[in-house]
Amino acid sequence: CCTQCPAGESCPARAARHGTPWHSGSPCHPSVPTGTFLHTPCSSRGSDTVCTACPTGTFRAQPNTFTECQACYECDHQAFQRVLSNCSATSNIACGCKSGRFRDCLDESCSDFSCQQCQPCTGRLIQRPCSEAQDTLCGSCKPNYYAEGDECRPCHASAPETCGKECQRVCGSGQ
Amino acid sequence: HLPILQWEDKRGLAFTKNNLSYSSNALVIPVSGDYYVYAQVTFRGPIESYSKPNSVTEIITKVTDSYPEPTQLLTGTKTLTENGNSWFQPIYLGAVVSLEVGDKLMVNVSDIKLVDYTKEHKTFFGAFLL
Amino acid sequence: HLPILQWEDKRGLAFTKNNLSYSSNALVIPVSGDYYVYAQVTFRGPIESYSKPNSVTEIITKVTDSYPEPTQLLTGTKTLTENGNSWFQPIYLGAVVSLEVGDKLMVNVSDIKLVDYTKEHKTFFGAFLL
Amino acid sequence: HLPILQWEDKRGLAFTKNNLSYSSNALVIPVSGDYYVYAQVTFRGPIESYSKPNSVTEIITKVTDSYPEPTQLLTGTKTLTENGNSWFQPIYLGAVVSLEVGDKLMVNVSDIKLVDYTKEHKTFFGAFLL
Repeated sequence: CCTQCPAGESCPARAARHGTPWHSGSPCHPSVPTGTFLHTPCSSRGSDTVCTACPTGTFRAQPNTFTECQACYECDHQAFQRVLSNCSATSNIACGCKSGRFRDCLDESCSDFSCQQCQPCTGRLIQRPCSEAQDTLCGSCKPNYYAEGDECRPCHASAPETCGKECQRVCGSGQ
Repeated sequence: HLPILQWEDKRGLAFTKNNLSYSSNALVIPVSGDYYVYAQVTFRGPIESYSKPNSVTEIITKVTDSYPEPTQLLTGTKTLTENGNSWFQPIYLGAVVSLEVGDKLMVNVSDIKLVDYTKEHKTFFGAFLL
Repeated sequence: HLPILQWEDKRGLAFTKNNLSYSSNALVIPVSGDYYVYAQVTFRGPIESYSKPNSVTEIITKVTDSYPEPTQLLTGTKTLTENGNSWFQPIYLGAVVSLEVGDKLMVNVSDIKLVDYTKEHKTFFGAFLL
Repeated sequence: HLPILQWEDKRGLAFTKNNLSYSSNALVIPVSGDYYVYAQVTFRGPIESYSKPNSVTEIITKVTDSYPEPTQLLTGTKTLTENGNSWFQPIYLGAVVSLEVGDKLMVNVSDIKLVDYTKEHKTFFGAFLL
Protein backbone atom coordinates (compact mmCIF):
# COMPACT_ATOMS: atom_id res chain seq x y z
CA CYS A 1 0.00 0.00 0.00
CA CYS A 2 1.09 3.56 -0.29
CA THR A 3 0.24 7.09 0.77
CA GLN A 4 -2.11 8.68 -1.74
CA CYS A 5 -0.92 11.91 -3.30
CA PRO A 6 -3.61 13.82 -5.27
CA ALA A 7 -2.80 14.14 -8.95
CA GLY A 8 -0.78 17.21 -9.81
CA GLU A 9 0.44 17.80 -6.27
CA SER A 10 3.99 17.16 -5.09
CA CYS A 11 3.87 15.22 -1.90
CA PRO A 12 7.20 14.98 0.02
CA ALA A 13 7.91 11.48 1.29
CA ARG A 14 6.74 11.39 4.92
CA ALA A 15 8.04 9.37 7.82
CA ALA A 16 6.33 6.01 8.38
CA ARG A 17 2.83 6.42 9.72
CA HIS A 18 1.75 5.93 13.34
CA GLY A 19 5.22 6.82 14.48
CA THR A 20 6.23 3.15 14.52
CA PRO A 21 9.54 2.44 12.91
CA TRP A 22 9.18 1.14 9.43
CA HIS A 23 10.01 -2.61 9.65
CA SER A 24 13.54 -1.46 10.52
CA GLY A 25 16.06 -3.35 8.49
CA SER A 26 13.62 -4.88 6.01
CA PRO A 27 14.03 -3.54 2.44
CA CYS A 28 11.09 -1.44 1.21
CA HIS A 29 9.13 -2.56 -1.87
CA PRO A 30 8.00 0.56 -3.69
CA SER A 31 5.15 -1.17 -5.52
CA VAL A 32 1.91 0.77 -5.85
CA PRO A 33 -1.59 -0.60 -6.41
CA THR A 34 -3.61 -0.94 -9.58
CA GLY A 35 -4.95 2.39 -10.84
CA THR A 36 -2.00 4.39 -9.52
CA PHE A 37 1.61 5.15 -10.43
CA LEU A 38 4.70 5.58 -8.29
CA HIS A 39 5.09 9.22 -7.21
CA THR A 40 7.92 8.67 -4.71
CA PRO A 41 9.44 5.30 -3.74
CA CYS A 42 9.76 4.39 -0.07
CA SER A 43 13.21 4.48 1.38
CA SER A 44 14.96 2.23 3.85
CA ARG A 45 15.19 5.28 6.14
CA GLY A 46 11.51 4.70 6.77
CA SER A 47 9.66 7.05 4.40
CA ASP A 48 6.48 5.69 2.92
CA THR A 49 5.89 4.97 -0.77
CA VAL A 50 3.86 7.79 -2.31
CA CYS A 51 1.50 6.93 -5.16
CA THR A 52 -0.78 9.05 -7.35
CA ALA A 53 -4.02 8.03 -9.02
CA CYS A 54 -3.76 7.62 -12.81
CA PRO A 55 -4.87 10.89 -14.44
CA THR A 56 -7.96 10.75 -16.66
CA GLY A 57 -7.20 9.08 -19.96
CA THR A 58 -4.60 6.75 -18.43
CA PHE A 59 -4.69 3.46 -16.49
CA ARG A 60 -2.64 0.80 -14.72
CA ALA A 61 -4.24 -2.63 -14.74
CA GLN A 62 -1.70 -4.15 -12.33
CA PRO A 63 0.29 -3.23 -9.21
CA ASN A 64 3.43 -1.55 -10.52
CA THR A 65 6.50 0.58 -9.95
CA PHE A 66 6.01 2.80 -13.00
CA THR A 67 6.37 6.56 -12.81
CA GLU A 68 3.48 7.08 -15.22
CA CYS A 69 0.28 5.34 -16.25
CA GLN A 70 -0.40 3.89 -19.69
CA ALA A 71 -2.43 6.04 -22.08
CA CYS A 72 -5.88 4.62 -22.79
CA TYR A 73 -6.59 3.49 -26.33
CA GLU A 74 -9.50 5.10 -28.18
CA CYS A 75 -12.22 3.43 -30.20
CA ASP A 76 -12.16 4.13 -33.91
CA HIS A 77 -15.63 5.65 -34.32
CA GLN A 78 -14.96 6.64 -37.91
CA ALA A 79 -14.17 3.03 -38.74
CA PHE A 80 -17.51 1.79 -37.30
CA GLN A 81 -16.21 0.93 -33.83
CA ARG A 82 -18.07 1.59 -30.57
CA VAL A 83 -17.11 1.61 -26.92
CA LEU A 84 -17.89 -1.62 -25.04
CA SER A 85 -16.46 -0.35 -21.76
CA ASN A 86 -14.86 2.97 -20.99
CA CYS A 87 -11.28 3.36 -19.88
CA SER A 88 -10.96 3.58 -16.09
CA ALA A 89 -7.95 4.07 -13.84
CA THR A 90 -7.60 0.29 -13.66
CA SER A 91 -8.53 -0.90 -17.15
CA ASN A 92 -8.08 0.10 -20.76
CA ILE A 93 -11.02 0.97 -22.99
CA ALA A 94 -12.70 -1.97 -24.75
CA CYS A 95 -13.94 -1.45 -28.30
CA GLY A 96 -16.39 -3.41 -30.42
CA CYS A 97 -18.34 -2.85 -33.60
CA LYS A 98 -21.42 -0.76 -34.25
CA SER A 99 -24.62 -2.74 -34.79
CA GLY A 100 -24.88 -4.50 -38.13
CA ARG A 101 -21.10 -5.12 -38.14
CA PHE A 102 -18.78 -7.79 -36.82
CA ARG A 103 -15.13 -7.87 -35.76
CA ASP A 104 -12.71 -8.95 -38.54
CA CYS A 105 -9.43 -9.53 -36.68
CA LEU A 106 -6.19 -8.61 -38.39
CA ASP A 107 -4.28 -11.29 -36.48
CA GLU A 108 -4.67 -13.77 -33.64
CA SER A 109 -4.26 -11.18 -30.93
CA CYS A 110 -7.12 -9.21 -32.48
CA SER A 111 -5.71 -6.04 -30.94
CA ASP A 112 -6.38 -4.54 -34.38
CA PHE A 113 -9.64 -5.33 -36.10
CA SER A 114 -11.94 -3.81 -38.68
CA CYS A 115 -15.74 -3.75 -38.44
CA GLN A 116 -17.16 -5.47 -41.48
CA GLN A 117 -20.82 -5.34 -42.48
CA CYS A 118 -22.89 -8.40 -41.53
CA GLN A 119 -24.23 -10.43 -44.41
CA PRO A 120 -27.95 -9.69 -44.96
CA CYS A 121 -28.79 -13.28 -46.01
CA THR A 122 -31.39 -11.93 -48.43
CA GLY A 123 -34.00 -14.59 -49.08
CA ARG A 124 -32.22 -17.08 -46.85
CA LEU A 125 -32.76 -18.59 -43.40
CA ILE A 126 -30.30 -17.32 -40.81
CA GLN A 127 -28.38 -20.24 -39.39
CA ARG A 128 -26.41 -18.13 -36.92
CA PRO A 129 -27.07 -14.44 -36.41
CA CYS A 130 -24.31 -11.85 -36.79
CA SER A 131 -22.50 -11.13 -33.53
CA GLU A 132 -19.60 -9.06 -32.26
CA ALA A 133 -17.23 -11.92 -33.01
CA GLN A 134 -18.47 -13.32 -36.32
CA ASP A 135 -20.52 -12.72 -39.45
CA THR A 136 -24.03 -14.00 -40.01
CA LEU A 137 -24.13 -17.63 -41.15
CA CYS A 138 -26.73 -17.89 -43.90
CA GLY A 139 -28.70 -21.09 -44.35
CA SER A 140 -30.77 -22.40 -47.22
CA CYS A 141 -33.43 -20.41 -49.06
CA LYS A 142 -36.51 -19.33 -47.10
CA PRO A 143 -39.86 -20.90 -47.87
CA ASN A 144 -41.30 -19.52 -51.13
CA TYR A 145 -37.78 -18.64 -52.31
CA TYR A 146 -35.89 -20.66 -54.90
CA ALA A 147 -32.15 -20.92 -55.48
CA GLU A 148 -30.68 -19.41 -58.62
CA GLY A 149 -26.87 -19.29 -58.80
CA ASP A 150 -25.86 -18.27 -55.31
CA GLU A 151 -28.97 -16.17 -54.80
CA CYS A 152 -32.40 -16.93 -53.34
CA ARG A 153 -35.26 -15.39 -55.30
CA PRO A 154 -38.89 -14.93 -54.23
CA CYS A 155 -41.47 -17.06 -56.05
CA HIS A 156 -43.76 -14.08 -56.51
CA ALA A 157 -41.15 -12.29 -58.54
CA SER A 158 -40.67 -15.08 -61.08
CA ALA A 159 -42.41 -15.18 -64.45
CA PRO A 160 -43.54 -18.46 -66.16
CA GLU A 161 -41.11 -18.05 -69.02
CA THR A 162 -38.15 -17.67 -66.68
CA CYS A 163 -39.19 -20.15 -63.99
CA GLY A 164 -36.69 -22.95 -64.37
CA LYS A 165 -36.71 -26.44 -62.87
CA GLU A 166 -35.76 -25.36 -59.32
CA CYS A 167 -38.20 -22.45 -59.43
CA GLN A 168 -41.02 -24.78 -60.49
CA ARG A 169 -39.98 -27.32 -57.85
CA VAL A 170 -40.19 -24.73 -55.06
CA CYS A 171 -42.85 -22.39 -56.32
CA GLY A 172 -45.09 -25.01 -57.97
CA SER A 173 -45.87 -25.37 -61.73
CA GLY A 174 -48.57 -22.63 -61.59
CA GLN A 175 -45.81 -20.01 -61.74
CA HIS B 1 -2.14 23.72 -46.69
CA LEU B 2 -2.68 20.15 -45.58
CA PRO B 3 -4.30 19.63 -42.19
CA ILE B 4 -1.99 19.61 -39.15
CA LEU B 5 -2.04 16.75 -36.63
CA GLN B 6 -2.51 17.41 -32.92
CA TRP B 7 -0.48 15.42 -30.41
CA GLU B 8 -0.70 14.20 -26.78
CA ASP B 9 2.48 15.43 -25.07
CA LYS B 10 2.14 14.30 -21.45
CA ARG B 11 0.23 11.09 -20.94
CA GLY B 12 1.46 7.53 -21.51
CA LEU B 13 4.60 7.22 -23.64
CA ALA B 14 4.49 10.91 -24.59
CA PHE B 15 6.97 13.30 -22.97
CA THR B 16 8.86 16.49 -23.69
CA LYS B 17 12.12 17.44 -21.97
CA ASN B 18 15.32 19.48 -22.36
CA ASN B 19 13.08 22.48 -23.06
CA LEU B 20 11.72 20.95 -26.24
CA SER B 21 8.10 22.04 -25.77
CA TYR B 22 4.83 21.34 -27.52
CA SER B 23 2.34 24.13 -28.15
CA SER B 24 -0.39 24.78 -30.72
CA ASN B 25 0.25 21.56 -32.59
CA ALA B 26 3.98 22.11 -32.93
CA LEU B 27 7.24 21.07 -31.30
CA VAL B 28 9.08 24.29 -30.49
CA ILE B 29 12.88 24.24 -30.86
CA PRO B 30 14.59 25.59 -27.69
CA VAL B 31 18.18 25.82 -28.99
CA SER B 32 19.65 25.99 -32.48
CA GLY B 33 21.37 22.89 -33.78
CA ASP B 34 21.02 19.68 -35.75
CA TYR B 35 18.09 17.53 -34.73
CA TYR B 36 17.01 14.05 -35.75
CA VAL B 37 13.31 14.58 -36.45
CA TYR B 38 10.95 11.64 -36.97
CA ALA B 39 7.26 10.80 -37.18
CA GLN B 40 5.11 7.82 -38.01
CA VAL B 41 1.47 8.13 -39.06
CA THR B 42 -0.68 5.03 -39.45
CA PHE B 43 -3.44 5.61 -41.97
CA ARG B 44 -6.44 3.28 -42.08
CA GLY B 45 -9.78 2.78 -43.79
CA PRO B 46 -12.48 2.42 -44.82
CA ILE B 47 -14.29 5.02 -42.75
CA GLU B 48 -17.95 6.07 -42.73
CA SER B 49 -19.41 7.86 -45.73
CA TYR B 50 -16.13 8.14 -47.50
CA SER B 51 -14.69 6.98 -50.77
CA LYS B 52 -11.22 5.46 -50.63
CA PRO B 53 -8.45 7.91 -51.53
CA ASN B 54 -5.79 6.97 -54.12
CA SER B 55 -2.94 7.83 -51.84
CA VAL B 56 -1.95 9.03 -48.37
CA THR B 57 0.73 11.57 -47.55
CA GLU B 58 2.61 12.57 -44.41
CA ILE B 59 4.80 15.71 -44.33
CA ILE B 60 6.98 17.03 -41.51
CA THR B 61 7.09 20.79 -41.93
CA LYS B 62 9.02 23.61 -40.31
CA VAL B 63 7.53 27.03 -39.63
CA THR B 64 9.87 29.92 -38.89
CA ASP B 65 8.61 33.25 -37.58
CA SER B 66 10.83 35.07 -40.03
CA TYR B 67 9.43 33.30 -43.09
CA PRO B 68 5.75 33.25 -44.07
CA GLU B 69 5.71 29.88 -45.82
CA PRO B 70 6.16 26.52 -44.08
CA THR B 71 9.16 24.49 -45.31
CA GLN B 72 8.54 20.85 -46.14
CA LEU B 73 11.36 18.91 -44.46
CA LEU B 74 10.36 15.26 -45.01
CA THR B 75 7.59 13.72 -47.09
CA GLY B 76 6.20 10.21 -47.42
CA THR B 77 3.59 9.53 -50.09
CA LYS B 78 2.11 6.09 -50.76
CA THR B 79 -0.54 5.09 -53.29
CA LEU B 80 -3.18 2.72 -52.01
CA THR B 81 -4.07 -0.49 -53.80
CA GLU B 82 -6.29 -2.03 -51.15
CA ASN B 83 -9.61 -2.67 -52.86
CA GLY B 84 -12.46 -1.70 -50.66
CA ASN B 85 -12.03 -3.79 -47.57
CA SER B 86 -10.17 -2.62 -44.50
CA TRP B 87 -6.62 -1.36 -44.95
CA PHE B 88 -3.71 -0.10 -42.82
CA GLN B 89 -0.74 1.90 -44.14
CA PRO B 90 2.01 3.18 -41.83
CA ILE B 91 4.43 5.87 -43.10
CA TYR B 92 7.66 6.46 -41.14
CA LEU B 93 9.92 9.47 -41.77
CA GLY B 94 13.17 10.48 -40.04
CA ALA B 95 16.22 12.57 -40.83
CA VAL B 96 18.69 15.13 -39.50
CA VAL B 97 17.73 18.77 -40.10
CA SER B 98 19.34 22.04 -39.03
CA LEU B 99 16.95 24.08 -36.92
CA GLU B 100 17.03 27.50 -35.27
CA VAL B 101 15.76 28.39 -31.82
CA GLY B 102 12.01 29.16 -32.08
CA ASP B 103 11.44 27.05 -35.18
CA LYS B 104 8.25 25.02 -35.02
CA LEU B 105 7.89 21.46 -36.29
CA MET B 106 4.52 20.07 -37.36
CA VAL B 107 3.11 17.00 -39.08
CA ASN B 108 0.68 17.52 -41.94
CA VAL B 109 -1.36 14.73 -43.48
CA SER B 110 -3.31 14.40 -46.68
CA ASP B 111 -6.50 13.57 -44.78
CA ILE B 112 -6.96 13.74 -41.04
CA LYS B 113 -9.98 11.42 -41.03
CA LEU B 114 -7.78 8.58 -42.30
CA VAL B 115 -5.32 8.81 -39.40
CA ASP B 116 -5.41 5.99 -36.85
CA TYR B 117 -5.27 7.99 -33.61
CA THR B 118 -6.55 5.16 -31.40
CA LYS B 119 -3.18 3.86 -30.05
CA GLU B 120 -0.15 5.92 -29.11
CA HIS B 121 2.28 3.31 -30.46
CA LYS B 122 0.89 3.47 -34.00
CA THR B 123 1.09 7.22 -34.67
CA PHE B 124 3.93 9.21 -33.04
CA PHE B 125 6.19 12.23 -33.54
CA GLY B 126 9.46 13.37 -31.98
CA ALA B 127 12.88 15.01 -32.25
CA PHE B 128 16.21 14.99 -30.40
CA LEU B 129 19.27 17.23 -30.53
CA LEU B 130 22.44 15.57 -31.82
CA HIS C 1 0.85 -12.65 -27.19
CA LEU C 2 2.44 -12.41 -30.61
CA PRO C 3 5.60 -14.45 -31.22
CA ILE C 4 8.97 -12.87 -30.30
CA LEU C 5 11.83 -12.65 -32.79
CA GLN C 6 15.27 -14.00 -31.93
CA TRP C 7 18.34 -12.04 -32.99
CA GLU C 8 21.99 -12.62 -33.88
CA ASP C 9 24.02 -10.28 -31.62
CA LYS C 10 27.65 -11.01 -32.46
CA ARG C 11 28.31 -12.08 -36.03
CA GLY C 12 28.35 -9.94 -39.16
CA LEU C 13 26.92 -6.46 -38.73
CA ALA C 14 25.49 -7.32 -35.32
CA PHE C 15 27.14 -5.95 -32.18
CA THR C 16 26.28 -4.85 -28.67
CA LYS C 17 28.34 -2.36 -26.68
CA ASN C 18 28.19 0.18 -23.83
CA ASN C 19 26.72 -2.63 -21.68
CA LEU C 20 23.61 -2.87 -23.82
CA SER C 21 23.33 -6.67 -23.78
CA TYR C 22 21.19 -9.22 -25.55
CA SER C 23 19.75 -12.18 -23.69
CA SER C 24 16.69 -14.42 -24.09
CA ASN C 25 15.44 -12.59 -27.15
CA ALA C 26 15.65 -9.15 -25.60
CA LEU C 27 17.93 -6.12 -25.49
CA VAL C 28 18.55 -5.42 -21.81
CA ILE C 29 18.84 -1.76 -20.79
CA PRO C 30 21.98 -1.14 -18.70
CA VAL C 31 21.31 2.43 -17.58
CA SER C 32 18.11 4.47 -17.29
CA GLY C 33 17.61 7.18 -19.87
CA ASP C 34 16.09 8.10 -23.23
CA TYR C 35 16.91 5.71 -26.04
CA TYR C 36 16.25 5.84 -29.77
CA VAL C 37 14.89 2.36 -30.40
CA TYR C 38 14.43 1.03 -33.94
CA ALA C 39 13.73 -2.19 -35.84
CA GLN C 40 13.01 -3.26 -39.37
CA VAL C 41 11.35 -6.56 -40.22
CA THR C 42 11.08 -7.69 -43.83
CA PHE C 43 8.10 -9.96 -44.31
CA ARG C 44 7.86 -12.14 -47.39
CA GLY C 45 5.69 -14.80 -48.99
CA PRO C 46 4.24 -17.02 -50.18
CA ILE C 47 5.61 -19.79 -48.03
CA GLU C 48 4.83 -23.48 -48.22
CA SER C 49 1.35 -24.73 -47.34
CA TYR C 50 0.24 -21.38 -46.14
CA SER C 51 -2.57 -19.09 -47.14
CA LYS C 52 -1.58 -15.44 -47.58
CA PRO C 53 -2.40 -13.35 -44.51
CA ASN C 54 -4.39 -10.11 -44.84
CA SER C 55 -1.76 -8.13 -43.01
CA VAL C 56 1.60 -8.16 -41.27
CA THR C 57 2.43 -6.48 -37.97
CA GLU C 58 5.65 -5.60 -36.17
CA ILE C 59 5.61 -4.40 -32.55
CA ILE C 60 8.53 -3.25 -30.39
CA THR C 61 7.59 -4.06 -26.80
CA LYS C 62 9.07 -3.35 -23.39
CA VAL C 63 9.01 -5.87 -20.55
CA THR C 64 9.70 -4.78 -17.00
CA ASP C 65 10.36 -7.36 -14.30
CA SER C 66 7.99 -5.64 -11.93
CA TYR C 67 5.06 -5.60 -14.32
CA PRO C 68 3.31 -8.69 -15.68
CA GLU C 69 2.25 -7.22 -19.00
CA PRO C 70 4.50 -6.07 -21.85
CA THR C 71 4.09 -2.45 -22.97
CA GLN C 72 3.70 -1.88 -26.69
CA LEU C 73 6.10 0.96 -27.60
CA LEU C 74 5.95 1.10 -31.43
CA THR C 75 3.68 -0.70 -33.88
CA GLY C 76 3.64 -0.99 -37.67
CA THR C 77 0.69 -2.74 -39.28
CA LYS C 78 0.33 -3.07 -43.07
CA THR C 79 -2.43 -4.82 -45.01
CA LEU C 80 -1.26 -6.90 -47.94
CA THR C 81 -2.68 -6.53 -51.42
CA GLU C 82 -0.22 -8.74 -53.27
CA ASN C 83 -2.32 -11.43 -54.94
CA GLY C 84 -0.75 -14.78 -54.55
CA ASN C 85 2.61 -14.44 -56.24
CA SER C 86 5.76 -13.65 -54.31
CA TRP C 87 5.69 -10.52 -52.15
CA PHE C 88 8.01 -8.49 -49.89
CA GLN C 89 6.93 -5.98 -47.23
CA PRO C 90 9.46 -4.18 -45.03
CA ILE C 91 8.22 -2.37 -41.90
CA TYR C 92 10.58 0.12 -40.22
CA LEU C 93 9.90 1.58 -36.76
CA GLY C 94 11.95 4.02 -34.69
CA ALA C 95 11.38 6.51 -31.88
CA VAL C 96 12.70 7.86 -28.58
CA VAL C 97 11.42 6.11 -25.45
CA SER C 98 12.25 6.52 -21.78
CA LEU C 99 13.63 3.32 -20.32
CA GLU C 100 14.74 2.16 -16.89
CA VAL C 101 17.76 0.02 -16.08
CA GLY C 102 16.76 -3.65 -16.45
CA ASP C 103 13.97 -3.00 -18.93
CA LYS C 104 13.90 -5.51 -21.78
CA LEU C 105 13.11 -4.62 -25.41
CA MET C 106 11.71 -7.21 -27.80
CA VAL C 107 10.27 -7.37 -31.29
CA ASN C 108 6.99 -9.23 -31.79
CA VAL C 109 5.58 -10.10 -35.19
CA SER C 110 2.18 -11.22 -36.37
CA ASP C 111 3.65 -14.37 -37.92
CA ILE C 112 7.19 -15.60 -37.50
CA LYS C 113 7.03 -17.86 -40.58
CA LEU C 114 6.64 -14.77 -42.80
CA VAL C 115 9.81 -13.07 -41.55
CA ASP C 116 12.73 -12.88 -44.00
CA TYR C 117 15.61 -13.75 -41.68
CA THR C 118 17.96 -14.79 -44.49
CA LYS C 119 19.92 -11.50 -44.70
CA GLU C 120 21.02 -9.36 -41.75
CA HIS C 121 20.56 -6.16 -43.73
CA LYS C 122 16.86 -6.85 -44.34
CA THR C 123 15.70 -7.53 -40.76
CA PHE C 124 17.45 -5.71 -37.91
CA PHE C 125 16.87 -4.30 -34.42
CA GLY C 126 18.78 -1.84 -32.24
CA ALA C 127 18.85 1.02 -29.74
CA PHE C 128 21.19 3.79 -28.60
CA LEU C 129 21.25 6.07 -25.58
CA LEU C 130 20.77 9.77 -26.36
CA HIS D 1 25.96 -3.98 -58.94
CA LEU D 2 22.83 -1.94 -58.63
CA PRO D 3 23.04 1.67 -59.78
CA ILE D 4 24.26 4.24 -57.22
CA LEU D 5 22.27 7.37 -56.45
CA GLN D 6 23.88 10.79 -56.67
CA TRP D 7 23.07 13.40 -54.03
CA GLU D 8 22.92 17.17 -53.64
CA ASP D 9 25.10 18.02 -50.61
CA LYS D 10 25.02 21.80 -50.37
CA ARG D 11 21.81 23.40 -51.54
CA GLY D 12 18.44 23.55 -49.78
CA LEU D 13 18.10 21.20 -46.83
CA ALA D 14 21.30 19.35 -47.72
CA PHE D 15 24.45 19.93 -45.64
CA THR D 16 27.53 18.10 -44.49
CA LYS D 17 29.45 19.01 -41.34
CA ASN D 18 31.80 17.64 -38.68
CA ASN D 19 34.06 16.57 -41.56
CA LEU D 20 31.51 14.14 -42.91
CA SER D 21 32.07 14.85 -46.60
CA TYR D 22 30.40 13.85 -49.82
CA SER D 23 32.43 12.89 -52.88
CA SER D 24 31.83 10.65 -55.92
CA ASN D 25 28.36 9.64 -54.81
CA ALA D 26 29.42 8.62 -51.32
CA LEU D 27 29.44 9.95 -47.77
CA VAL D 28 33.02 9.62 -46.54
CA ILE D 29 33.50 8.73 -42.88
CA PRO D 30 35.97 11.14 -41.21
CA VAL D 31 36.42 9.31 -37.87
CA SER D 32 35.84 5.71 -36.81
CA GLY D 33 32.84 5.05 -34.63
CA ASP D 34 29.19 4.06 -34.50
CA TYR D 35 26.94 6.02 -36.83
CA TYR D 36 23.19 6.10 -37.26
CA VAL D 37 22.87 5.85 -41.03
CA TYR D 38 19.54 6.46 -42.80
CA ALA D 39 18.07 7.03 -46.23
CA GLN D 40 14.66 7.35 -47.81
CA VAL D 41 14.05 6.81 -51.50
CA THR D 42 10.67 7.58 -53.01
CA PHE D 43 10.03 5.46 -56.07
CA ARG D 44 7.32 6.44 -58.52
CA GLY D 45 5.79 5.44 -61.84
CA PRO D 46 4.71 4.89 -64.49
CA ILE D 47 7.47 6.46 -66.54
CA GLU D 48 7.77 6.72 -70.29
CA SER D 49 8.26 3.59 -72.38
CA TYR D 50 8.65 1.43 -69.36
CA SER D 51 6.79 -1.58 -68.07
CA LYS D 52 6.05 -1.53 -64.35
CA PRO D 53 8.57 -3.54 -62.31
CA ASN D 54 7.38 -6.13 -59.82
CA SER D 55 9.35 -4.58 -57.00
CA VAL D 56 11.64 -1.76 -55.94
CA THR D 57 14.73 -2.05 -53.76
CA GLU D 58 16.90 0.39 -51.84
CA ILE D 59 20.25 -0.68 -50.34
CA ILE D 60 22.67 1.35 -48.20
CA THR D 61 26.12 -0.07 -48.89
CA LYS D 62 29.58 0.46 -47.44
CA VAL D 63 32.75 0.44 -49.51
CA THR D 64 36.07 0.03 -47.75
CA ASP D 65 39.39 0.58 -49.50
CA SER D 66 40.75 -2.57 -47.91
CA TYR D 67 37.97 -4.80 -49.23
CA PRO D 68 37.05 -5.18 -52.91
CA GLU D 69 33.38 -5.96 -52.44
CA PRO D 70 30.77 -3.47 -51.17
CA THR D 71 28.99 -4.56 -47.97
CA GLN D 72 25.21 -4.31 -47.90
CA LEU D 73 24.32 -2.60 -44.62
CA LEU D 74 20.56 -2.01 -44.89
CA THR D 75 18.05 -3.18 -47.48
CA GLY D 76 14.40 -2.37 -48.14
CA THR D 77 12.55 -4.36 -50.79
CA LYS D 78 8.87 -3.89 -51.61
CA THR D 79 6.74 -5.62 -54.23
CA LEU D 80 4.44 -3.37 -56.19
CA THR D 81 0.75 -4.11 -56.59
CA GLU D 82 -0.32 -0.84 -58.17
CA ASN D 83 -1.93 -1.76 -61.45
CA GLY D 84 -0.74 0.51 -64.19
CA ASN D 85 -1.83 3.92 -63.10
CA SER D 86 0.46 6.28 -61.24
CA TRP D 87 2.07 4.96 -58.06
CA PHE D 88 4.37 6.13 -55.24
CA GLN D 89 6.36 3.93 -52.89
CA PRO D 90 8.67 5.38 -50.25
CA ILE D 91 11.24 3.11 -48.55
CA TYR D 92 12.91 4.34 -45.35
CA LEU D 93 15.95 2.63 -43.82
CA GLY D 94 17.92 3.51 -40.71
CA ALA D 95 20.22 1.76 -38.22
CA VAL D 96 23.43 1.99 -36.23
CA VAL D 97 26.54 0.62 -37.95
CA SER D 98 30.19 0.55 -36.93
CA LEU D 99 32.33 2.41 -39.48
CA GLU D 100 36.02 3.06 -39.94
CA VAL D 101 37.65 6.31 -41.02
CA GLY D 102 37.66 6.41 -44.85
CA ASP D 103 34.69 4.09 -45.27
CA LYS D 104 32.28 5.26 -47.97
CA LEU D 105 28.48 5.02 -47.72
CA MET D 106 26.31 4.87 -50.82
CA VAL D 107 22.70 4.24 -51.72
CA ASN D 108 21.93 1.73 -54.46
CA VAL D 109 18.53 1.31 -56.05
CA SER D 110 16.96 -1.36 -58.19
CA ASP D 111 16.19 1.16 -60.93
CA ILE D 112 17.37 4.73 -61.04
CA LYS D 113 14.69 5.79 -63.53
CA LEU D 114 11.99 5.04 -60.93
CA VAL D 115 13.48 7.33 -58.28
CA ASP D 116 11.56 10.52 -57.51
CA TYR D 117 14.43 12.98 -57.31
CA THR D 118 12.22 16.04 -57.90
CA LYS D 119 11.88 17.10 -54.24
CA GLU D 120 14.60 17.00 -51.57
CA HIS D 121 12.11 16.10 -48.86
CA LYS D 122 11.00 12.91 -50.62
CA THR D 123 14.39 11.28 -51.25
CA PHE D 124 17.20 11.89 -48.74
CA PHE D 125 20.28 10.25 -47.21
CA GLY D 126 22.35 10.99 -44.10
CA ALA D 127 24.39 9.80 -41.13
CA PHE D 128 25.45 11.07 -37.70
CA LEU D 129 28.06 9.92 -35.19
CA LEU D 130 26.65 8.67 -31.88
